[in-house]
Amino acid sequence: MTTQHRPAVRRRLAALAVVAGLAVSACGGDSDDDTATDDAPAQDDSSDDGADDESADDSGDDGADEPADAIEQSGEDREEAIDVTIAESENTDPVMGGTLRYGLEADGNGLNPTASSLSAPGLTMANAVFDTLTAITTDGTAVPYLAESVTPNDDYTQWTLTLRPGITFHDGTPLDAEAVVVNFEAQRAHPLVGLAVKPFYPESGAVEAVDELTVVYTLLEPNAGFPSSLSTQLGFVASPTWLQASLADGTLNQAPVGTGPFMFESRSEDSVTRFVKNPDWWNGEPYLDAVEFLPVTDSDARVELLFGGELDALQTTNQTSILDLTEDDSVQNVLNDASEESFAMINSSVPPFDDIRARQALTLATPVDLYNELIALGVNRPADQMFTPDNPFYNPDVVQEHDDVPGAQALVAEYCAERGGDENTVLGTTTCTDGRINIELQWSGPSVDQTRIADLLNEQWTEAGFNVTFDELLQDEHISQTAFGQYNVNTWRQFGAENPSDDRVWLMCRNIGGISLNWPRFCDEERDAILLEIAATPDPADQVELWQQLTEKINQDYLYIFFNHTLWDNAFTDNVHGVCDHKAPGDDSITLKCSSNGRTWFSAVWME
Amino acid sequence: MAGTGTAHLRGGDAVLRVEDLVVEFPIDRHTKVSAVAGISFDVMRGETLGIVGESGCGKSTTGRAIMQINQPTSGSVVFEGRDLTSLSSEELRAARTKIQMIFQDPISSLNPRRKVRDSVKDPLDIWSRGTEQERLELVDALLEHVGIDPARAAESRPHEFSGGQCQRISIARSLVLDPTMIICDEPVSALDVSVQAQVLNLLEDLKAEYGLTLIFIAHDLAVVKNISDRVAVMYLGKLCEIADSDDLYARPAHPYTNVLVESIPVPDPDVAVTRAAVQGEPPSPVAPPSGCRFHPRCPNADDLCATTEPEIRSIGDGHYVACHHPNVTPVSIGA
Amino acid sequence: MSTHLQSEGRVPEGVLLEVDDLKTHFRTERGLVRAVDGVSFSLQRGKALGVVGESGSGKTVLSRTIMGLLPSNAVRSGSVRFAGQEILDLDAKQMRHIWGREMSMVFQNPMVSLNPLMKIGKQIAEPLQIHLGLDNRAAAETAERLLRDVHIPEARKRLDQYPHELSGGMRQRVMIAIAMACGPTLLFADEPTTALDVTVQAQILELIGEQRRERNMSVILVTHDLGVVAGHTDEIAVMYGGRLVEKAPTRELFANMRMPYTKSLMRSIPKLDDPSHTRLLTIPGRPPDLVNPPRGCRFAPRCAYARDRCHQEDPPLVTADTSPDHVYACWYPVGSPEFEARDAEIMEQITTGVEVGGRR
Amino acid sequence: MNYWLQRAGMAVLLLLAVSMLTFGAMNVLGDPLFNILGPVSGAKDLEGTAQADGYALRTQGDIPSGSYTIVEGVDTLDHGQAVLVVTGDTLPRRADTIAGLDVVSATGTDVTIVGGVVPGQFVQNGPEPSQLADVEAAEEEFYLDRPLPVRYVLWLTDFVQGDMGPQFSKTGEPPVTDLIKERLPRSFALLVMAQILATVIAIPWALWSASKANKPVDRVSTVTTFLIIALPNFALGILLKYVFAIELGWFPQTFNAGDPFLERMYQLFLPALTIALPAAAVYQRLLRTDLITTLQEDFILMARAKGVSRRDILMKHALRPSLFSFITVFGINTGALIGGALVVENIFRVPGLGSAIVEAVLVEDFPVVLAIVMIVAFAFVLVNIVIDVVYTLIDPRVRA
Amino acid sequence: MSDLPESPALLAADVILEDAPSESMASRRTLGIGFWIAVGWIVLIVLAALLAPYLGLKDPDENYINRDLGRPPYPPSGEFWFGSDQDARDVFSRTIYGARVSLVVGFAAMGCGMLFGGTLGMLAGFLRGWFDRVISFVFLVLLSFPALVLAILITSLLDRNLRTVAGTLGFLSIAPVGRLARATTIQYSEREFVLAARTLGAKNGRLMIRELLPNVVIPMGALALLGVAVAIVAEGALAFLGLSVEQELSWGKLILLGSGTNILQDAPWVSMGPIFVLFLTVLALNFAGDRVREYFDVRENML
Repeated sequence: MTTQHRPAVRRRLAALAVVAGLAVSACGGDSDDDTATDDAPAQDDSSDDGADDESADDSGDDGADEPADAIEQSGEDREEAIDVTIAESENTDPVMGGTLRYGLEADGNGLNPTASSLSAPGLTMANAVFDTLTAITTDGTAVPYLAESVTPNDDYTQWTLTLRPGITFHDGTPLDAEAVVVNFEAQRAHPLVGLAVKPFYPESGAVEAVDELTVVYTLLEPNAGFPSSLSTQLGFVASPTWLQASLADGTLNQAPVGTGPFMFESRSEDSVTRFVKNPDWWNGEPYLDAVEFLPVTDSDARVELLFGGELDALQTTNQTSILDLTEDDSVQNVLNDASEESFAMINSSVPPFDDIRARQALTLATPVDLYNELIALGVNRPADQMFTPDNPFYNPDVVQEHDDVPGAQALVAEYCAERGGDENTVLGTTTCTDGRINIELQWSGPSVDQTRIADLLNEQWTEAGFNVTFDELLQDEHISQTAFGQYNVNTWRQFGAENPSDDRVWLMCRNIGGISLNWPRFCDEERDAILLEIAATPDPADQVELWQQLTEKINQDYLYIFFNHTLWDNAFTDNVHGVCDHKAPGDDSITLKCSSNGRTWFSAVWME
Repeated sequence: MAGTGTAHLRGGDAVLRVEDLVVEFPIDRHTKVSAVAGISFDVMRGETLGIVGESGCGKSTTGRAIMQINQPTSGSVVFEGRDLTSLSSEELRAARTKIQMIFQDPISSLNPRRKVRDSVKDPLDIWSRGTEQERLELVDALLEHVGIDPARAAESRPHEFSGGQCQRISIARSLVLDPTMIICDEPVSALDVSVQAQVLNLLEDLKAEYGLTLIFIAHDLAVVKNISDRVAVMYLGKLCEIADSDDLYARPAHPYTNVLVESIPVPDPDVAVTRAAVQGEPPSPVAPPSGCRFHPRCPNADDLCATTEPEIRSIGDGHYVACHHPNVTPVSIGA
Repeated sequence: MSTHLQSEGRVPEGVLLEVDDLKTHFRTERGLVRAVDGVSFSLQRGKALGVVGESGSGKTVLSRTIMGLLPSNAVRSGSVRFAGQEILDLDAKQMRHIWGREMSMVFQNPMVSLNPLMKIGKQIAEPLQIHLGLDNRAAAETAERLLRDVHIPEARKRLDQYPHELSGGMRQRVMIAIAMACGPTLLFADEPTTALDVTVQAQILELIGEQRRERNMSVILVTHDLGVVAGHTDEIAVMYGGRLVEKAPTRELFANMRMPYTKSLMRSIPKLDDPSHTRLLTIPGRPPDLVNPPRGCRFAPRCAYARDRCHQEDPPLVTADTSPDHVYACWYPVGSPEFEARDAEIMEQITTGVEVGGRR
Repeated sequence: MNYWLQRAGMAVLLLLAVSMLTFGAMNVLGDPLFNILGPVSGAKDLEGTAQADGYALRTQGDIPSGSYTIVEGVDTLDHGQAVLVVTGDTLPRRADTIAGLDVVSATGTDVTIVGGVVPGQFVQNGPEPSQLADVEAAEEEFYLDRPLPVRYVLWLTDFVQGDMGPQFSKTGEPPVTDLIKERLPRSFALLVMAQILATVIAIPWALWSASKANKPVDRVSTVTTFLIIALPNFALGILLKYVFAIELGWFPQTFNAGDPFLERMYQLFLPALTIALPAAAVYQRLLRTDLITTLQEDFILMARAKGVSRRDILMKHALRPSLFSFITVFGINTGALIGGALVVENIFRVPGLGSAIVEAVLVEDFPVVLAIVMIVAFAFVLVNIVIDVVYTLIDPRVRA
Repeated sequence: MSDLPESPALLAADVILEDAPSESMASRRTLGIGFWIAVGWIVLIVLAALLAPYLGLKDPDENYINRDLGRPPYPPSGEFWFGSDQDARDVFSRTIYGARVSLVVGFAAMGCGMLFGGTLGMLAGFLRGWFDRVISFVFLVLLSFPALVLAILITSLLDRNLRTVAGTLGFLSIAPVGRLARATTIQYSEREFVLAARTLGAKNGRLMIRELLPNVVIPMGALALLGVAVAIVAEGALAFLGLSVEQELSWGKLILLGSGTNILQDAPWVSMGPIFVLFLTVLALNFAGDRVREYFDVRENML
């Protein structure tokens, strides 16, 4: 119609589309590549980031929660150990100059932290151009980054954040309290991103600028771990000028303006995005002249390009690639499996899985060992819960049942006898036919590896008494169907926030709705209470007991059939240095984490 | 020349009477070719009318227009008292059984995928004549008659026969419905000379035997003369001359007929080869010359010929010509 | 080798072409097709030889064999001496110097014998450039002159036209112009008028005769039409089943036909002089299968005059008593008592119409 | 001239028909509103209650054939579970205009609807019908409130003005036009390269084969074409990738749009070859057959009789008249090659139109699908018109 | 007037006379051993697909992990004829089972195309006039979509089960089949034998069924064989894009599963097995179709 009001309409449409886009962010790197996604049941990594962050973490900044950090541990505790090369700086002096070419597993569909769904690739790119308000150190603590300080009130319901003075955005806009507020409100107003923000903040007065550099956050409930949430997507601060402009012109989402060590230069979707050095970066001049990001969806090809010298760095979760990369001496690998878990997820809101017997039957029927042998190639550590064994919150007593076909058959028979006539609204059939439960398995495709996983699961599920219908959907639709509860069981990947308390956004009753982030749509007030209590507990040591209760509950609810801990590999050629020399501003004794859910940082990187 | 006029039409027992037949084919939206531009003739019962002319003169189109294969643009085709152009398709279907047609390419006029005897029997099946047994007997008798072994015909397809044999089979097929008239469109021009004689003789014999009326269309004047009682000469869609065949060849009145006759190479070295009797080639029927269509090539032509189309008129003895300056003085009829 | 053949002296008067026991066989999966099976004759410079026969008689294969324009599955044997030079063993490369320059050919259908996508001028110029090495300009001028020679009006304009813009007769004239371009001494005209209307046919035959006389060229006119050869040749060779069955000077042949085949052929043609409804003589059956030709005389199975001997023994070519140049291959030729006796019966039958439709 | 006008008219007609068919199929078989607003599954999720204009809609039984009852008030709704029938905001008013819906009884606020599919169901989060604004915006943007023919005309008007609209999926960005601008050059380069390769391979091969017709080498080459043609392009692509990219490492395995032009062309070689080889085999067979037919024409014999050399006969006399079926098929084949490109882009991971349309089709992103289908159809029509022109250039007979 | 050859031998001579060597007569006159080998293969593969469950093959979905062989994929061996895939499933039995969908789709699609396309094409070619113009235009419209794009479009809008995939491909084959049927019909309906039958009083129905159909059916039959091959390939392409029948094996899907760079590098047999069988089947169909066409073409020419 009239072109005049078009932009507005588009914006709204865009907003709606992002609901589907939650998916995008949720599934992250999976995108269109078969091989890249091998291991990952629908990847969910990045949106966690986005979402986690927003879920306010009460558990206190100074709280010493120690989420498993990968680099050192991952090698040792793995059942089948992989050689791990630790990227560590030698004692040579950094050299200025050079362009780092970084192979991403996919391209993001936008680089606006308040609107785009940033998955591992998007977050990695964002790390170049934006800075977060806080950052996570190697021991898992959140420290101020763009912020000078973050301090709570007594009950952790209110946090006061002071910004570092004198910082400007690349477009010259000064970084002030108002900018932070604008960013927060943009996120909360966003139909997708807002989903993870809204439930934890009051409708008004959530964030207020007290003076030019001071912002006060007011939470609905105590969250002692709040600062860690400012280290991810929510913590990125974009130029308010640019945010304003991008509302009118959606294409600006592709040309981000932040405060980061590198400035946006050019971006061609699906080919290359280039950032150049910001010589006036507030935390010192970066070493590299430029960083280029190249999405190469085929993991093998990405590895080939790295070996061939076309790339200097890459990210992957593909087991074959990881095996290749770790075998090669000329490659430095930063490995981390503390982040996400791969699992099959069950929708408890639709029969038959509203009945725990059906869920348990499916869990019993699942060939977890075979999965880890064939699909994961033994590279990943098998998982029974969301924590790796080296995590202090790990509950050794939680052992997920699996590969018990007779047990499953018995439960199926029992269920069908009793509730076989209910309607499975996803399939539009009765829940049982001839004593077998009808279910639909959904995944994001087309993907060879996802298909293999489906075949593998189907084989034993069928044996155990399930009639499995396949539903392969494009990622966007897969996620939206999941968000709307239109699935029986799917393959998925999530959890693993730096502060596990941030993962509550996936678990709480309040996150169930038309669009649910609580994908299984399982509401348990008791569980919510535990989560709130964890958030209110500042000392991680005091949280252990609570976490163990929680993992136990999760295990007994049969909502997630855990396969393994996703292993991220960020690989660098041996002429790249300083990847893990990322220090807290103003205090070189504090080293920041250099790998989290596949993302790495660039300000300390230099090349020979 | 240009055969407008109907002076040459005879009354009496005409089996077929064609009047002012015009057949036009559209080339594109604006132009059309008049392949046949208003010709008239009649054929008496038991008579053989030969139609000769060079390629593109409209002789085949005339034959097809009589059969209503090519819909005439105007004019009438009165066969046994009924105007075929005005019949409904069902009436036409029935009427056509009385006229049959034989085509130039003997092999392509038989269905390559059907046994030859079945093709011959087909008309009987269509019209459900007699019992199956009677049909077969009739077909076999006819095949025998045209010199084809019925047993072989029963199990062979057209490609297993020679051209001459196929032409006989076609003839047999055209006879099964006991037609009054057969239109032969260049029936021998695809055949070798030795075979040509076989077919010509066969046609003569069958004509006598079945009391057929024939229209024989060909470009070979000698062949036409041999078989015809009366011959019509066509040029560019018009009728030039029509006369009894012996008379026509003995006294060609139209300059074009004369040219045709003189152009025929005679298999006798003692006959002096004259200079080519005419230069040039027939013009395109899309843009025919004005007046008499032959005038640009005619040795007798004058200004009149270029502007006025000649009427057909008699030069005596049933000999008619459409020419302002015929080689033989016309007799004046009536006045 | 060919170079000396085209040397300045050109071809001397006298015998231009000598063909001796020429055989052309085609290897096919049905077996060997003996398309030309032992043909011998000679041709004087400036003379016109008519080769007459029905389809499959080998007349076309004969002319192409002499010319050397055969497909790869053809096997030739015997001898073809052109201007005293054996040319049968020349390969295509060597023959190229002869083609167009010493011998050329006019084909049956002018509609398809000119390259539809090439301008007339270029097609005429091509042999001039190949053989005489003329440059474009000279070739164009010569081409124009050639077109005038074959009586094509507006010759210059025609050079820039494409074949489809010309009528059939014009095209055949162009073909003749191309064939004449390098002044060959031998012209093969393979059914040059079959595809043309009768009025145009006369013009073309006249043109070929005119060119022959002007250039003192030999012509081999291949046709099925006895009428065509009667007026335009010096000699006639009649072929049947791959063999030469009768050959004589034109006048002699028509006056004293010896071969019953020639005679029958003559009698089966309707003639203008005969009155309407004249009963035609028919030749029953069909031409012989060249893979398995009949024993004895190849015409015997169809010959109304054949006797036992004809089915057993192959008649040799013998010279007629009427003329030393008249040869024929028949045991019981026209004029022999055996022939005459049978002929009387046949004529009787024809006039009474007993024989209907020539059974097989 | 007249002819070209007619030709152009025909082309326009064809494009209209193609667009109508595609547009119609997508609007009738698919559900645009559903696809714009993305999130919702098919009819099955309508089970439950819905609220609109103060009415609530309760579904009964299987949706497509089931009945719905509009019940009064929103109080029957579960919190956060509301199901909004998008067109339902006007359902009571417009029920009779909704295709396939039959209002059986409407007493007071209680309306029972039997049969039909309710288009554009939308599950909404939270009790406030805030999405209604978006629905209306979408209806306006995509003219969904208009009848189908009007919608088509409006869409077409925008389209011919170069406005292909926003994408349905993702964030609506970039606009389809931008997406096309980004993807088209790659696919175009791929196809052009493939056709050039195919031609460059096919013509000399056919000439060589025809000149050796039925000799052993020709037979071998005929068998080769057979083998190539029998290998589907996805299989051929995999084979080529395996041999040349993986085993021999001569070519990269994937396309990288960031590289310089020449590099990209080099990366496109294998995909182009995958498309080109079967095409070349088809062209070769056609051309060889036509050449052999042409070589049997009298005018070739005539040329030989003139003394033209074998080589010149092939090149100057035989080739040009033999090109017609090749050229025709070259044009027709463009369509098939675009289909092939779709698969091949997938194997070699070239982000072109092929992958774009596969993705778009999967999420039913109609503006993108429509745009690509139209581009493809346009290309097809254009190529065939160009081929007509080439005809007239080659064949003077057509010019007349 | 041209001389008409009257005996096969003469014809041979005439054919030979034409300058360029023609196709070997031997290979054209008979269908040849190659044809029967091709037909044999097609029969074999059809039987194997039909009888797959009774052939004692390995379960195509079972993971036959064999610790002695190390980590799958296992190379071809006595145990795994075509090797195994990454999940230790037997590629050979998967290929045989995959034939079922591929063949059903191939034959069903072509059958559908022949039935509708053939009928429409024949009607259009026979009736001409406006009907022909409309049908021809519809064919043209359908043909100006790249077939695969259209297939994707339709399959995406419908459920992807065996019926819709076969139906879609069948729908797509209507236009090409119809065009050929129309062209052949026109070619034959201008032959004199059709005219002759018409003048003998045959009605349209009879003309179409008795005179035209037998002539049109033969080239169509040859086309049908080629068409089955095309449909099988098209299904493969759809499967390769993940758009064919869900949850069932087909050759395209098997090839897709073995086509990742990694698996291609480590275990080419996973894709090569199905590629090989698909290739042979398509080759056999193409070859048989081509032979049939050539065989009848020659007989046609002999008329």
